Amino acid sequence: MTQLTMGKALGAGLRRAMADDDRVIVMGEDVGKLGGVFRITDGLQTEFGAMRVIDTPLAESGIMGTAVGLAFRGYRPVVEIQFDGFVYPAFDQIVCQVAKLHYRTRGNVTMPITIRIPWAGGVGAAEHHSESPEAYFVHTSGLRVVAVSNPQDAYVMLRQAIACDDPVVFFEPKRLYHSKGEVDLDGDIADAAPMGVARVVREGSDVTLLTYGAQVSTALDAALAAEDDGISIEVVDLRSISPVDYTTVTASVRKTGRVVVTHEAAREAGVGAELIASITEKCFHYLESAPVRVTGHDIPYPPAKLEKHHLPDLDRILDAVDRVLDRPNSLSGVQL
Amino acid sequence: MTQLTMGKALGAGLRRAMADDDRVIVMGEDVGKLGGVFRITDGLQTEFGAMRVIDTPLAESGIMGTAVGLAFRGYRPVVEIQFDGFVYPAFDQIVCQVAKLHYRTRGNVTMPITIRIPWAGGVGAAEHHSESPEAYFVHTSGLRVVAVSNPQDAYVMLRQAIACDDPVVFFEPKRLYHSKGEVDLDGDIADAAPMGVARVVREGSDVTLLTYGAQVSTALDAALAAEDDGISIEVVDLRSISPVDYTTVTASVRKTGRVVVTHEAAREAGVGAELIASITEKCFHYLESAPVRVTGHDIPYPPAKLEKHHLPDLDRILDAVDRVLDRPNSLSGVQL
Amino acid sequence: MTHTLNPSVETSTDLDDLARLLTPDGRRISDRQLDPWIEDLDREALRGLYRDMALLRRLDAEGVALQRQGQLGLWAPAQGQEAVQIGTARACRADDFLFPSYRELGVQLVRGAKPADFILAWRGEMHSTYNPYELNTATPQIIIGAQTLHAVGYAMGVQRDGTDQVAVAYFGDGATSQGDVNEAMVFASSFRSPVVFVCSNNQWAISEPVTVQAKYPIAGRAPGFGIPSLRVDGNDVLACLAAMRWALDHARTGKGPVFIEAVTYRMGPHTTSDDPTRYRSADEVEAWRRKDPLTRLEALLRSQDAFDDAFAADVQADADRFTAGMREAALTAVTRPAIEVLDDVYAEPHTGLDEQRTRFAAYLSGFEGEGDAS
Amino acid sequence: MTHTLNPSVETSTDLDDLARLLTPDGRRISDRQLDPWIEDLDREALRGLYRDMALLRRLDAEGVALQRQGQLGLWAPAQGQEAVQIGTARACRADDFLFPSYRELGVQLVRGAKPADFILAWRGEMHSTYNPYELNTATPQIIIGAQTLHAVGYAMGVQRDGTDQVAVAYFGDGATSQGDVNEAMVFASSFRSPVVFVCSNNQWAISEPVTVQAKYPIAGRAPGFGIPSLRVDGNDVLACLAAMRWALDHARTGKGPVFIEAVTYRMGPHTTSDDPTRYRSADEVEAWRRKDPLTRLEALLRSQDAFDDAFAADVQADADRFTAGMREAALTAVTRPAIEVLDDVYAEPHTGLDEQRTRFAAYLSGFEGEGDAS
Ligand SMILES: Cc1ncc(C[n+]2csc(CCOP(=O)(O)OP(=O)(O)O)c2C)c(N)n1
Ligand SMILES: Cc1ncc(C[n+]2csc(CCOP(=O)(O)OP(=O)(O)O)c2C)c(N)n1
Ligand SMILES: [Mg+2]
Ligand SMILES: [Mg+2]
Repeated sequence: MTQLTMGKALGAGLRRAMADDDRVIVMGEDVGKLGGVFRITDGLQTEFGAMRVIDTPLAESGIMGTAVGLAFRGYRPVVEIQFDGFVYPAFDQIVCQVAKLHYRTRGNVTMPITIRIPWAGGVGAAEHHSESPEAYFVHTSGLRVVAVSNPQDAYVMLRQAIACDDPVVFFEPKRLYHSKGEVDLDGDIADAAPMGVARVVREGSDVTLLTYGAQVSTALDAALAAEDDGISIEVVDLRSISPVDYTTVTASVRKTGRVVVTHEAAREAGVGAELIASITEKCFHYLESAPVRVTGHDIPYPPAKLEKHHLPDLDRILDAVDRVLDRPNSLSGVQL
Repeated sequence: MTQLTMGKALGAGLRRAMADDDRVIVMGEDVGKLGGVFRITDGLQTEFGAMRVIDTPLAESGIMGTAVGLAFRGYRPVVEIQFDGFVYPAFDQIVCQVAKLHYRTRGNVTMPITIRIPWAGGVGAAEHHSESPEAYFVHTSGLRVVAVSNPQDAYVMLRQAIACDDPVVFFEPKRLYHSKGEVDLDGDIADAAPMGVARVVREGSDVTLLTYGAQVSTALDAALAAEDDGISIEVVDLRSISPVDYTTVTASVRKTGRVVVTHEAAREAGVGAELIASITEKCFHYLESAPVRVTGHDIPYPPAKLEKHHLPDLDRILDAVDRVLDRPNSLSGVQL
Repeated sequence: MTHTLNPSVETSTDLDDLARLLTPDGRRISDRQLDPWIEDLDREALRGLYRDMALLRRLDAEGVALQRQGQLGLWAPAQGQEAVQIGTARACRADDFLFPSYRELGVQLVRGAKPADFILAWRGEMHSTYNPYELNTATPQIIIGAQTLHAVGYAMGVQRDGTDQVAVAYFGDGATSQGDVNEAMVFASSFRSPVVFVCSNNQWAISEPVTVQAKYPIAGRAPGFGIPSLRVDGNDVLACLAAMRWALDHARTGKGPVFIEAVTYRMGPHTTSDDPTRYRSADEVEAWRRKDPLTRLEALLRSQDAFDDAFAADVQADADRFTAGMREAALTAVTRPAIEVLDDVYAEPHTGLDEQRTRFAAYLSGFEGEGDAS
Repeated sequence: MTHTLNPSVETSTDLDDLARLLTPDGRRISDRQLDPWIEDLDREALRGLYRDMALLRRLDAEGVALQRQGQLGLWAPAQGQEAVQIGTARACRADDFLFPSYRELGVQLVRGAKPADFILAWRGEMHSTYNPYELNTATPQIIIGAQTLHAVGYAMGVQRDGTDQVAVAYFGDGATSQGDVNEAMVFASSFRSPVVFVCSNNQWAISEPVTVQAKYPIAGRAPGFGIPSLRVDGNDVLACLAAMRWALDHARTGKGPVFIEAVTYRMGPHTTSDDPTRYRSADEVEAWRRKDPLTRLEALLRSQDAFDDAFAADVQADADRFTAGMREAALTAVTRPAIEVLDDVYAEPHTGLDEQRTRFAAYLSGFEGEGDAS
């Protein structure tokens, strides 16, 4: 085991994937000499050359569209979108081409493209640099969507995503790039848990708290705080947000009977909505109270100084926990 | 009252809005001489001239981005996206500009842009011509999203959307363009129900069936069929899918205690997910069974000959009604 | 390019400033730069080009007819564009990879598409028919311009393989306005990728004349991106073939991308759903009919005594066989069972979709025997 | 443009092929076409240009300093680009509408932005500060290239109003690769809209040299779209002013859009988060320092005895006042209360957000007195 930041773990995952398979190509803005604005691809161009680590022109649709062409030719492009808010110019290529080509060609053409997206807020950034666009991709049939929450998953799941014959949108919480953890650099990805599997990161019996990405650590903090109040929270790191591992999720919900979902993205038609709708359907008779969402507000991402009021934090999660437990909470007595 | 097809009603609404306010500009591909591929803008260029009815170059981002500029200059652009599947190249301008500019400028700049989208399937079309992308816009804070289901609403809601100072994504079910209905051409839009209000199109007591767009008539058919079985279905035409009129929706659910939601779009993180999550939260103690979704599958839109297996139809809705009523249905006994 | 305050920008498309080898009345004229590229063309080769074009015209007419008869959902006619489609596609090597748009029926034909391939997609049975890797030709693209980037990416892959295939991006005049097409030129230029852009400027994008997209010859745009371009008579199959051979050679030998604007005309409606009388004059169409690609090649062949009744009958028989195959494919088409709408979404197992399959199968089983839902 | 097999496409940017009025060492040279546009410039006007550029340089340095001190989240330095920003913005009329990118601090300054305007957005207090309609200048755009379409749309609006304002689109060399920028040229050309494109080619897009975006001078791209273009020394404020006046006049008098490529250099890092030593040499930066826009104008002024200690002191005092205002704005900034994150999403009442406001207000009220959550 090696102690690595998530950023370094991602870089190591890329390096390993490139070494294992010479059809793996890294491409994006500034991924070469600079090593990406977050230095995730640092050193890769020196090691693998400019033919495999491509500084592209500044055009996201161009990046995605040429990645499709490379995939047509049998390559496995790993595309870096510089920031979450810059994925939209590539949306058409992602939705109409990347997601649909396998279906369109009845399986003749595969699109093993990994779309890496430095993701979400909490880093005091300028507008468009803190977005949580995952629901757009979750709603897009033909894509797989994962989000990592720790260096070990970052290292393994990135390699699994690259090895997957389907397109994978791979969300990397920017705010965790510098957080450290133990990474097993030698393991085989086939031996690790598949990227589609959720993980119970803390067991509990009163409430199931579902989340993914950087919110996992906030959720763990909340669970710890709740313990003092005698509340036992089970925290599930979804890891894959499309498809969701409902085997793990429903097992937890059937045990606790109470659900809180938290994510940074806006609430309306977000991932939380899907989770609650599916859970309600699958576990209706186990539910003892209405599942509650703790999410970003339905607003454009606010200026940096105000983002702390937008992002779900420990207090808001605990308030929601009180709600699902029918304890006094901020909405007690509020007529909606 | 005048008998009009929905297509003609939309045209009449546009004509009226242009006559009422000379800042209203119609723009898009083929909207001029041709009158649009669906003839919705037929005659408008002859009547209002090429300065107000603009045949644009073939570039959706360009159309949307120049509409933003026109709005900056005080115009009220009504943009036609030729087909649902061609809105994605404009996604960046919609998400990052149209939806965010009012927030970004703290209210100094308004974006009274109406984005008309001929929408959804059931017309035997080629790939990309039958998409239901509404959830993408519902998830995008800063936009309003409406869907019409009959000529009268088409006429009134289009004018309301154009008069609204916020951007409105306006979905027009292609399959209803030729369906007829009575339209009051003289009414004042201020006297009509606001576009944000849902309508109970059929009262019932056993099940609430929520839908919008072309599915409204399928839902009514289902309600009629269910009646023979002694089941009383209340059908709600949401009309506005963002924001949803939860006053109307929750009143119905509290009455019936059982909910089916139906839409053509894919299920995962779709509008139905949001509806069920919100309803569960707002009406948990009234629910007698798990709300059920009847939606398109989580697949790219299939080839025309197979679309009938993708689109929710009467049988699939009735099957879901059986489910929420805990009657025998297709999933009885299926372990999931 | 130097700095200037008064660049000489043309403001109209001069339709006669074209590279050409065959006049509208069928005379072979010389073009110093193009001539060398078709020196090898003998009588049989010329007859082969005619045969292809005639077959394309017939299959196109058959498609329109089948659509009218309710056998197809839609058809996008290629009539008038036979020369550019056949000429450029014939210039390609079998291992070059072509990315056509929905209208490039002739490209698919040359690449080996079978009668059924022209039927099953437009009929709505499947989104695509042939396996792209068997014809080295992508499924025709419907999203305007998107395929140009795929071609560039494919060409970037060829560069990485160190081989000498060329990727070809086909698109229309309207497509040149799309961001994607311009980004494709940027990427191709920056990476000097072996790709040929073939723009069939058929004067119309549905109801919009090319002047809505460009107030100047389209071929003039590529050099600004560092890409050599050529404006060719798109109704002259010899010029199209020669230009494409030059372009492919340029790309194949590491000199980078090339842009060809083939000036042609969409004789028919945009699609069978379109009514072009709403936006263009019969005179315009008539004027273009006099530039027909088939009649001019026929005239050349006749002048060489290479076109006689036997040849005409043979071509006709070929076409009859092909169109009979199309009709047959339409009439015998079997729509796939309902459950298959869920096939091929993912290449690997997917828990979400697998669950939906279980549910849908359970649902469908309720109809068994009814023969309706499958 | 005619058809050609061998277009003369330059494959490198010849940095010396530029319109110029002031040499790097401060000599005024003549350019037949540009000269007439600055005939009116007297001593005071020249000193005014210097004053603006010096102020811009100071405020830029202050921004960097404040960021280092933790007062700002980020800063995108304009150092080196003073001439193009000041020269082009000074050429505009107050009622022209400008669409800058994040780096055009000088444009905002000329348009009347106050010290606080440079602070509050980069500090993260608000996405934008001034009311765009008060300065006739849009909020600086962060999405690369998006604003070019806004400028064209605005110009289309001007055409509909029948008035004579011009819209100006500012963007960088990297932006030229974006689809949006190319679509903006298409629309502007097709509609002959009164818009001026100002591309500040500062040689870098973060770590990517301009050669990744273009293998040829950027100004060469516009003529292909039917748009006259001009390549100007972007470190020469006189040339920038003159070129922009010409361009504005062209657009204002109904002759359509114009494209200006100003060749300049980003002396600093991309932003305060960037480390340019990772990708470019100190020599390159040094070479550009010798082309500094301020020193060359100072040399010209000195040669005209128009630059003395008193003037220098006065400029300095101006800058001191301005930067003091910036510091003041940073130190006195009050973050808005939590509930305001929900303000201004919609222009009209919105039931969904109103409900969220009720909930959030209820939630926040639980912290009242704690002084933390608001
Ligand atoms: C992104 C996108 N926008 C709009 C359309 C609708 N559409 C289909 S064909 C067409 C015109 C295309 O014109 P052109 O590129 O000249 O090709 P042609 O049809 O003339 O062969 C349009 C607007 C589309 N298919 N894709
Ligand atoms: C759509 C989009 N993609 C990527 C970025 C990230 N980004 C910010 S600035 C920049 C480089 C811009 O270069 P250029 O256009 O030359 O302007 P400059 O920074 O040199 O002024 C990039 C890639 C962005 N802001 N928007
Ligand atoms: Mg065309
Ligand atoms: Mg730059």
